[in-house]
Amino acid sequence: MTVTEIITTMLLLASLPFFLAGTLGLLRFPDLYCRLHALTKADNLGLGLVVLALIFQADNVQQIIRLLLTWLLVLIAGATVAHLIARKARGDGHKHWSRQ
Amino acid sequence: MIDLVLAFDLILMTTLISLAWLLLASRDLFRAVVLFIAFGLLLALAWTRLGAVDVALAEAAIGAGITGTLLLVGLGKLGSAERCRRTPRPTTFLQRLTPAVLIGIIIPSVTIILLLELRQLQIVSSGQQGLVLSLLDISGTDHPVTAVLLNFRAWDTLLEKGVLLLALVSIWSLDQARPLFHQEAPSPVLKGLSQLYLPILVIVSGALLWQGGYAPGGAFQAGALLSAGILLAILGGRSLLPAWYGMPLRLLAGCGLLIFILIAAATLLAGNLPLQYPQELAGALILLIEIVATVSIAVILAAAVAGGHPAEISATEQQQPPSSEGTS
Amino acid sequence: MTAPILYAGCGIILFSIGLHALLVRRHLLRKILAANIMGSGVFMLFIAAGARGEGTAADPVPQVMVLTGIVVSLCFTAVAIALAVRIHNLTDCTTLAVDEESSID
Amino acid sequence: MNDLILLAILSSSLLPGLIIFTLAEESVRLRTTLNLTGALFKLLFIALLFFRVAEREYAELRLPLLADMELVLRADALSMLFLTLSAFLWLLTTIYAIGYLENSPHRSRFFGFFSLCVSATTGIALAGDMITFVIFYEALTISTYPLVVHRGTPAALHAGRIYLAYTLLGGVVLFFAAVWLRAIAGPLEFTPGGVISGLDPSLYGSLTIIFALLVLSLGVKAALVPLHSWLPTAMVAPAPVSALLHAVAVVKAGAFGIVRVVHDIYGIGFSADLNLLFPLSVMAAITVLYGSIRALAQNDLKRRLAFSTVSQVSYILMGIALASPLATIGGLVHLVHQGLMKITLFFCAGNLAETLGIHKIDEMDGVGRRMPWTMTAFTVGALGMIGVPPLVGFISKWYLGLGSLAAGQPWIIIILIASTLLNACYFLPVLHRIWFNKEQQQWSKSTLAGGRETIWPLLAPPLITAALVIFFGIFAYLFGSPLYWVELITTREYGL
Amino acid sequence: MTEILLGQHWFFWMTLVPLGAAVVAFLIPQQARWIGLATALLLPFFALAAIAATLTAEVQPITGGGWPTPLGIELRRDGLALVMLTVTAVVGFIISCYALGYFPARGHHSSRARYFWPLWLFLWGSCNALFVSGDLFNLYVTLELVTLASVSLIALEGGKAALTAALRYLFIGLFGSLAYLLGVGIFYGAYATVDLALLGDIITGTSLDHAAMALMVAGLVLKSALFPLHFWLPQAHAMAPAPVSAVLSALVIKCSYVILLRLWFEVFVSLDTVAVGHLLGLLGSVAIIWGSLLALRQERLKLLIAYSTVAQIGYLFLVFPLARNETMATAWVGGVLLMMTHACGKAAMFMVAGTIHHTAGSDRISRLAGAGGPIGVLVVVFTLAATTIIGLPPSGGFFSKWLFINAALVTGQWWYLPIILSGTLLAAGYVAKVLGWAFLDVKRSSYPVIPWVMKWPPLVLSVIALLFGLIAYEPVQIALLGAPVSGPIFMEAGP
Repeated sequence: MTVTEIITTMLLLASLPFFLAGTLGLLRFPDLYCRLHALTKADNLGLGLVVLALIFQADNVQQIIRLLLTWLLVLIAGATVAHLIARKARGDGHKHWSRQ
Repeated sequence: MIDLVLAFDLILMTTLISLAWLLLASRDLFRAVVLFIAFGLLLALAWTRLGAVDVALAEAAIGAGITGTLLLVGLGKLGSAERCRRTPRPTTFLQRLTPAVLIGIIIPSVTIILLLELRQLQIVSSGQQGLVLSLLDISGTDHPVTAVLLNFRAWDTLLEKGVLLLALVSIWSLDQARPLFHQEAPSPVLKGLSQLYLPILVIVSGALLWQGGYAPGGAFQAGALLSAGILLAILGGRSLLPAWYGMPLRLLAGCGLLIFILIAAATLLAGNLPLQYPQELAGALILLIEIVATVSIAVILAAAVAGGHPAEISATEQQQPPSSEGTS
Repeated sequence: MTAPILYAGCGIILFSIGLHALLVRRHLLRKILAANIMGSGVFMLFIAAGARGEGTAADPVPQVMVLTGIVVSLCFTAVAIALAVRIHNLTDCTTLAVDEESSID
Repeated sequence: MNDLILLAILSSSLLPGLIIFTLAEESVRLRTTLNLTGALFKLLFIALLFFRVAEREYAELRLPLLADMELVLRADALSMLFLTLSAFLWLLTTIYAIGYLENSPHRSRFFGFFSLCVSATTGIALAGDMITFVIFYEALTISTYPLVVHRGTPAALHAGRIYLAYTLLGGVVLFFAAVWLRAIAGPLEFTPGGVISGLDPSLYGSLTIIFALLVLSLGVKAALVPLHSWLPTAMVAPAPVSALLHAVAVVKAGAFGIVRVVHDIYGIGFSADLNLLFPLSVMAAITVLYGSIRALAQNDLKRRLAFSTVSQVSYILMGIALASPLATIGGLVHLVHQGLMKITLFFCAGNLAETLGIHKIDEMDGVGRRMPWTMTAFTVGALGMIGVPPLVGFISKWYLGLGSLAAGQPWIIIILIASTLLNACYFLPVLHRIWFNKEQQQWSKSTLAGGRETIWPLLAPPLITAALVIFFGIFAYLFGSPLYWVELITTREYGL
Repeated sequence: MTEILLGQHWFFWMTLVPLGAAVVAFLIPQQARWIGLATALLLPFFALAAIAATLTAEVQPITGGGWPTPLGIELRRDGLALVMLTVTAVVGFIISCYALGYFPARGHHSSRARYFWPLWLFLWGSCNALFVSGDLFNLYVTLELVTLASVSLIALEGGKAALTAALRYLFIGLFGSLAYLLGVGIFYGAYATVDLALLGDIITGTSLDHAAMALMVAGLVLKSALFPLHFWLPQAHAMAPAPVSAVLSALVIKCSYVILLRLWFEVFVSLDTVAVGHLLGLLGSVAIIWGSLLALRQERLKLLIAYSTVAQIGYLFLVFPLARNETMATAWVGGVLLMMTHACGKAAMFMVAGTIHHTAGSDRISRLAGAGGPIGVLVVVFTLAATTIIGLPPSGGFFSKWLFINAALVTGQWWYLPIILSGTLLAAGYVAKVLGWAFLDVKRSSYPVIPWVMKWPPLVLSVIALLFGLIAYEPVQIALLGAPVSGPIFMEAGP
């Protein structure tokens, strides 16, 4: 195993908890807004780590740029979608969760 | 390592099968559709594992993306509840027996027989890849899949373009497209996103199209991406000028098949066999077909999501363009 | 036993699951999903058939067939959904319920 | 060597028929012209052919249907007999029908199918092999159905259903038998002396079954007991239809088919060897007696005539089944003679119904004074049926009797005598009523010029046929007379 | 000049032209009718040219793009393809004429007319593409095109029953073609080719091959609506607009049957097909009896005709058990003959039913009561067309039944004889039922005027159906060009 491979593995492993946390949050959080929060934040970071991991495997700069671009686009799209869902939910009158 | 790969394959297959079962058995149709999209993405993974990168791209873009959008839109219109079940009629013994027999006995036993027989699938050392590679030089393109798609088996592809256009004609013949929700003005964030994404999607689809000449990619994938862009633009509040609803839209949708047919006719008129391109023109012809097809595919797919023929121009000029809500 | 053969088997199982659901499920959208799963199963068999052979590139011919097949099944899905929606608009039904002798006049 | 004259004969009735379908109901004159022109042309063509066939110069037309299968039209002596009969009677019946159906609805349809029916009969007469025969035989079934149900009443439709049920069942059996025979014996060209005598003896069992199937299926149209019941039911049809059905087209087609099978497929000698003919003669004898007995009990004039037909047609079969030259002459000549007599009777019955509204026999008291000419013709026909010399009926029976003696089956004579007595029993009382009883009711006086009993188109045809009944009875041996021609056929068939 | 004309690949033009016309008709909806009519006028001539070209040149198949066969798509120009193309051209021409009257340019149905033409031209082109294809996967694509076009055409009627029938047909079609495709996939897996001829040469007959065969046969049988998989057909065929019903019964059903015919006689010959043949024969026999009995019970003309199609499909499937070694040609020719003649007859019958529906507002059989006058010609058309369904001479149905009985006698499968014969009688029964109403003499309110294109073109077709037996010699000779069977058509049984 070369150094880059080790780094890649480490970064990939590091991304796992984020995904796990995001998924758990999606499943277990009490209301829609919390779930959205868990999903986007965790996934964005997780994906960032994956992209970072893959950058170490890239052959040339072009590929690195492409990977980064992917991350960027996903970030924007994720944020927008989360915004849209939240907006729609509020429009439909979803109540915020509060401890009673 | 081999075993690890095999284990990965097995996990993938198990996941696919259980996903399929779960989504079909799921009571909530929204969940089923979301699972179906996940299924499509995992399927793309499986295609990659089997060395079919083109198919994986197409599956992700078309199988999961567009089909998923279609299903979601359809779900929005249909609703999840099963309405109008067939009222139970007095049935004879035979009638009651048939479905039970079919489902309970035939399907599992046929499956098992097929699975057992499948072991005999001879491991032929090669399929037609040798033949394809040996003819690749004169095919006009460097990517084997594109060569097969647009030259060796171009007749299939022509007909498949026909299927696409036919589907559009069918959808248009059924109903007029109507906006699903008369919602308030789209969110400025969405507008911004669509403004940002549209150029990117156009560029990427162009790149994919070009890439089809030497690497995985091509008209389908590019077309699917472009149609996603169109849908996004519509979501972002852009609309087609009503003047475009008529001939221009139809021309855009029909040009893919039309060009292909014209080329086929030209090969015949030139005294060649059907779809036998002159060798020096092959590359150019393939590129031409691909470019036109991309546009055509994009328009057809976007129109299919809109789900109906455009409003008559004279009738209601202020009518909103077909819009959809893929992500609600 | 090699992976392609396993995938082929997986394809057949997917086909059967889809077929089962196509016959049993009533909701039109579920039927459409089922047909898509069936199709995926068949395509998996094709791709698996093209992926055999060690060391050589995958056979592009079945891949092309599957590309065609995916588009065809997409078209069927689109038309089926459009039909289902139309039926829903007319009758408010989401199943294939129809009294057999419904009037022609 | 294709002879287009055969095609001309066929299309001389087919084309007018097809054109008539497209005509409007009102274009009476055009329709009449077409009909008569067709009928006259047909007679002309037949006359041209007549002399050729008399000189043993047969006309033939072949048209490939599938590989190894041909449509064969051929005019031999037997064809000419049936052909001339049908063409001539078609002409008369057409004239009659024009008068009979004046001002009734659906005439285009009627005359169209009428012409198709005659074309099918022509085809049957000209058929040169079994396949061609089957084709035209089934065509006859279809084209007659609309005629039977022409009136459109529930009774007519009922009769039509029964007619179709019987004839189609017969047709299917015939079809099957023909395919089977074709599969065993190869092409089935009608050849004097038969085509299958050279087959392997192990096939004789199958051949016997096929023969039974053929006779039974053809027997449906020939109204063999017990397959006859459609015939009396079909009497609801208009009089011209009954006349043509009974005298020429349907019933005779069945009988003609049996003649073809016995003579030209199996061959008389071969069928006698297989012991196929005796059962046939027994069936024919039973039919002769049964028909006569049933006729006694009928009060409806047309039904009585119908049962009389059942009985008389089997004379033909009896003659064939006896397998001696004289009997064959008797049988075949009866094909023509019965046609002439029976059509006379039906024309007369139609006149009674059309002019005076008489349908039942007990309404006929003294009708001879109101319609003397019609009733004279009726009397001639009835006496001919009984077999009074020198009318044509006598000639047939004479030859049949001689033939039965020659064939060593004298029991036939008893049948003949019994049948003659029965004929007398059901016809003589009618004649007595007509001429000697006092009229019971007051019929409206004729409004026609000169006090004529009815219009010419209705009167002329029965008078002509009645005259022929007398003429051919007296001048039986004239060149071209039925008897002369039948002797020609028999000579060729037996190779004498 | 003649060289150039004969050198053209007319059979391929016959697929390209309707497809191209479909696109143009879609682009210019205002002119769709005339584009459709022009295409319909052109195609019969193309068919004649294709026949002439094949008769003068050789029948060798060519491939798309000229690539060698495992790779290129084989295109057939054999007899079967030619006769099916020709029959489709003739029937399609008549149906197009009829549709001109059925879908008037003005009125409240004009939007249907606008979509009818592109869909119908698509269907036509894809049927033609199917007939000339010699490649299993290409056959799949064409089959799907045919199905999709048929579904849309059924749905064109617009009522809920028609839409439901269309959607059911779509699911059935998908199921059938996916089962077929699974079989194709297995064959590709085993032999790495989807070419019919190549596959026929190298197939070895393992049990996997048999499994693939079973899948393909099952899929195609479903698509051709053999009993007990016919349940979708009567609704679909009866609910569709009349020209569409005519197309469906006359041509679309034949598409999957043609594929099956090609497979059975070219690919499956080295497999053990006797048991499957008997199964198909059994199902066909039940279909004949069951379909005819149900047809007898129908009160609606279109349903009656649709059930009659179920019965006729039963006859078509008798080909498979009856085609033994010595009777290959007999059964094959019988099947092809029946396909051709049934196409003409059934199309004419559906058009008659459509005209009655169109003008009388209902297709109840009782509506025919006293059908003289303006619709008298319809009864004539119906009767003439029905002769081939019953199997009366001189129709083609008569000769195909002749051949079937011949084959059954020669191969000793006598149990098919009562089936064939009773099917004939039952068919006569349901036709007589219709005719009985037509001849019933009642006073009836007058019918509206029927456009002439809805009256006379069906007559032409029914006359063809009636006289097909007399003109069958040439078509059968053409069908036998390059056919997988040879030998005498009429077999003689030994003692």
